[in-house]
Amino acid sequence: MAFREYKVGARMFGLAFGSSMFITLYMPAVDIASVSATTSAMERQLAFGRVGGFSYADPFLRGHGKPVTVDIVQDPKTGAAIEPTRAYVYTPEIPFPNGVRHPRILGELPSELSVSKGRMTDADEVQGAVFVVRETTREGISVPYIENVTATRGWTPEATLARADDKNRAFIGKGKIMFVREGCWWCHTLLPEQTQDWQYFGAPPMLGDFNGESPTAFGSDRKGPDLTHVGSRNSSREWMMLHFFNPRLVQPHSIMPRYDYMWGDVDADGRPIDYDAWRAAYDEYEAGNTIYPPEVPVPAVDSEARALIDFVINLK
Amino acid sequence: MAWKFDNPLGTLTTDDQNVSAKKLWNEETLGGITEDNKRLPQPVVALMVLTIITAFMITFPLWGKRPTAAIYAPYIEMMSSAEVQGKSDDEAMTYIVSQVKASGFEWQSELERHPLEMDDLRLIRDQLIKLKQQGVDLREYNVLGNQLVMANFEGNRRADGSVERFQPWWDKGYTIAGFFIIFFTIGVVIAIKRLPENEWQPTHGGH
Amino acid sequence: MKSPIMLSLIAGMLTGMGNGSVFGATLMCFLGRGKFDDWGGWGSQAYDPTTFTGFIDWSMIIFGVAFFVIVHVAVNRHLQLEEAKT
Amino acid sequence: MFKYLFAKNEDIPAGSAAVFFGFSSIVWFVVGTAMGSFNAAKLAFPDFVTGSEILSFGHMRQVHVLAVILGWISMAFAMAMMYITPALGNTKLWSEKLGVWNCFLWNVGLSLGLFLLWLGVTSGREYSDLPWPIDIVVIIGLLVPLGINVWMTIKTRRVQGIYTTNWFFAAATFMVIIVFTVGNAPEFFQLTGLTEAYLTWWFAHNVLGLWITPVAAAIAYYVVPKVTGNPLYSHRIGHLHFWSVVVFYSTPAAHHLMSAPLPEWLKSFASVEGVLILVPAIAFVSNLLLTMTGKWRMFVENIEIKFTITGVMMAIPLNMQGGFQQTRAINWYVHGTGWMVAHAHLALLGFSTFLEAAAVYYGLQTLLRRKLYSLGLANFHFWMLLIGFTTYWVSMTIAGLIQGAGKIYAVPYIDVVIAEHPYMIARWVGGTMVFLGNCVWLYNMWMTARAGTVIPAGRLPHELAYER
Repeated sequence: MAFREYKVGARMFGLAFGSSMFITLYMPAVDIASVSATTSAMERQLAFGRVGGFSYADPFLRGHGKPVTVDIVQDPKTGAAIEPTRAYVYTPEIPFPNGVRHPRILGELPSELSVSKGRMTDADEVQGAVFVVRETTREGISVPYIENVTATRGWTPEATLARADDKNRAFIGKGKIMFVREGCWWCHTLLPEQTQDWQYFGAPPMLGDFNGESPTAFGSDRKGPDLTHVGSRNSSREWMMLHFFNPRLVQPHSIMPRYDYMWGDVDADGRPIDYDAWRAAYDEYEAGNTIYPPEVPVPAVDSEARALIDFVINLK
Repeated sequence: MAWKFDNPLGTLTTDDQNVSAKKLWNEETLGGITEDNKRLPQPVVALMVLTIITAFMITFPLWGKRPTAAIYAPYIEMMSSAEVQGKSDDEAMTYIVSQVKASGFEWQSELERHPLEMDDLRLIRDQLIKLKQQGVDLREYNVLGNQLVMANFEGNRRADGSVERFQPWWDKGYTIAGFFIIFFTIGVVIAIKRLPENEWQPTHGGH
Repeated sequence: MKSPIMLSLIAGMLTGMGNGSVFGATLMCFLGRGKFDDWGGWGSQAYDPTTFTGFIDWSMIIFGVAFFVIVHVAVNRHLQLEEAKT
Repeated sequence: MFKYLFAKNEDIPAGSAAVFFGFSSIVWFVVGTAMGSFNAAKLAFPDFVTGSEILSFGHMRQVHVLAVILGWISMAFAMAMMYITPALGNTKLWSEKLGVWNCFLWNVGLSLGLFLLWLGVTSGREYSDLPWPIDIVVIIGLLVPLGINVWMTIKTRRVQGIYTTNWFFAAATFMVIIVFTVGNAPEFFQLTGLTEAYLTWWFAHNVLGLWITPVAAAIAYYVVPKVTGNPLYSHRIGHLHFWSVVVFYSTPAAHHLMSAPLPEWLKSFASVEGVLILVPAIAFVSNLLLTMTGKWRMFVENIEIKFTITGVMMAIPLNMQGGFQQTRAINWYVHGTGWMVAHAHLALLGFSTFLEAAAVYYGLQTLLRRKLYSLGLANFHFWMLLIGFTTYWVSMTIAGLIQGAGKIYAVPYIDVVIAEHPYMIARWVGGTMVFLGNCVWLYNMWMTARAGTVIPAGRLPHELAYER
């Protein structure tokens, strides 16, 4: 029974709810917005592309509209030898990541450097562009920034892609989509807990490591190990391939699902994959009737499995 | 509202407001649902106070905080002392731990929560000595496996504009929480004191 | 009248075990950890009160039994009082 | 139902919307728990069903979560609001037609959203997984019409006072709209980084704290006095409960991200406020248990009270866990383990489900004016739910403790997986019991609508429960 209180009550309710929203939304937002992006944040968002979940470019989360990450040792324009460089290739019409669209996200100094020194805002989505992450020193502190190498050095997306063979291409952005769509993060967090956890899973993320990334997919409950630095612990593509096809091939006690359906119809050599035959052969192996498990097909370049492996290997 | 400063809570409501409230309370049964005008039971008030005290007590020493380099400084100092030389690692470690404990170290409880072995100490030894020579505040550094890194912490600013990377005993979060609880308590006391006094009980229209 | 034994057994155990889990976890976090072998993961180790996990399981069980007794006694007394009234 | 969509408002019998919502919620409960049981089986036996993308754990997990939250729990809430709000205002539902449309849109929108989610069309954000066009459908088609109906019914009430339950209903429907809109802002406006991570958990925390918990409590505030005939113990404790929910439950969102690099002051604040959720819990539990004075017999004999009081008792461990597991020390130990899964189920499958089940049992009997078809089956449902849930909760808590110990002792992860295996099987057994119990419930309620004994005018269903 509220008696006459309900009018006063409605105002009090507005005040109470409003002040709690002010403290929990407005105040942290101001703090978080003032944090500068780290090198890691720039590498992540350039590799992942714009959105990691549902978007116009990719409504069914097939991994369309994502950049390709390449490792090159030759200048794409001149062909001269250069330091090993990781470049993020955005062919025409691939949506740019949020930090490039809205430089403010990168924080004060990195965005200023990215625009003035890196000519980041000269990039054009219609034409495509190639980005790299650079570091420079300002007042004794190392500051990362994004360089639009298409503008500064004339590396076109096609020429840059051509300098990297299949081994040096990584479909990390598409792989992140697979990670989200297949719900890997329901069981594998991307956020090590404190102290003892770090000794096992590696360093925790720092402020500014996520600027521009969405979704962050930290996960909330673990049924398998944390994957924040999994690429540093295990960089074997072969192992990943077996593990994704059937985790029990490399870890008999694993409870991870099989992701064999991500191989698609054909393997890397274009041969059709006969899943029924494979599973029948595996059942024989599991029953102890054969000594060796059937061979796992190598995933095709444009398969979802390849992208997922690229993503996981590059979590460092 | 005839609010009197010398009797603030008793005069939040006027007599005629109370009369109409009682009338309403007695006559409306709200489809068979009614409610009594009982006071807040003392155990409930006590539990509420206990909860507020506990809330600060349990979070105040920041259990589970990442270990800072500062807590291991005495260990590192003792590593090179004469008493430790010639002992096996386990013996040396036991000796160091007991010595530091006996000295009444400020962050003893932190040390107990983040135990180390001699090998761990060796890994961070040189880094810690180097940081000490630089004259930085060791509380601003976390021990991260085999590395000492600047704490991942946005703290208060010093006079020169640089950021303090450790938590002050008063923290912005605690301060806000303190104010928040005070406002809440005042608000609820006002809301409750505006009701008819609790000696009066409704008859619920005979229900 | 039906006896409330099953209801107080399951609901009481559940309620108590929830509180016991919090108590056990708090105490173990406060006391800190022992050696690697004491983690108490596999098999009956998980219920050995000298291990890290086992201690909390025991505190859950003890709280559960305590709550069961409290609920059972309280409900029975209420029922007796109500019986006497009618 | 369809014939009422285009009928005149006056021609729709009072209570239709609530009945439709009631049956929909039971169906969604069966669906949601079926998926839960299936998922649990996959965690216990990883090769249970393989080779199909659509049936893989990662595709089904979030469908289970949202089917239960938006299907079962929220529709049971809508059902409760649509019969309790008018009853407490001595009036009819403001618009029965809006209610029927709301129920129709709810089922269609949720089916569409979950279907897309099942295919993998997700936003990748826990609890707000639905892609943003579906989020808009949820806001405009589900939550706003429900809110309008509740607010207008309260506004057009024919009594002067507003009972505690209706404060909660009016405030929670308002808050859930705000929470849903703000919480999904990262998708609407492409907010990124820590802001996105924080808003994800701001949403996930507040949808529980400002929607599920207060509405479930509000239902209990109606069911217990109504069925026992005792007046609610204290109006003042009601005040304490309501205001502490609004103030304390809306603030500690950051405690879900204690190990993330959020501003430290926010974590301290969240940690203090997180313990303070014990204040509304103490108020709620004490108010309802004191209301039971003199009617404890009904705890043993009456099905609605049995459900409600068990749910109220579960609020004790729920809030003890909730209050303390987010402080830094304990969070460090239990975060990201099965403990959290157990805790989430204690909130949704324990505490809140038991309260809603009582409201649905009571509401359907009242609205249909029919006695429960079989009290035996209802008791069977209760025990299946309670024993199944207890099995689930105990096994997952112990599994979580093992995981936590494994975490801080840096045990190789596979050893943790092996150690957890028996508990995973127990979890599946418990979840399956809940599912089977729900199938029985659906049958029982369907038969109640078809063949239950008609309740004479002026009597309440629980009064007749033991009359033959």
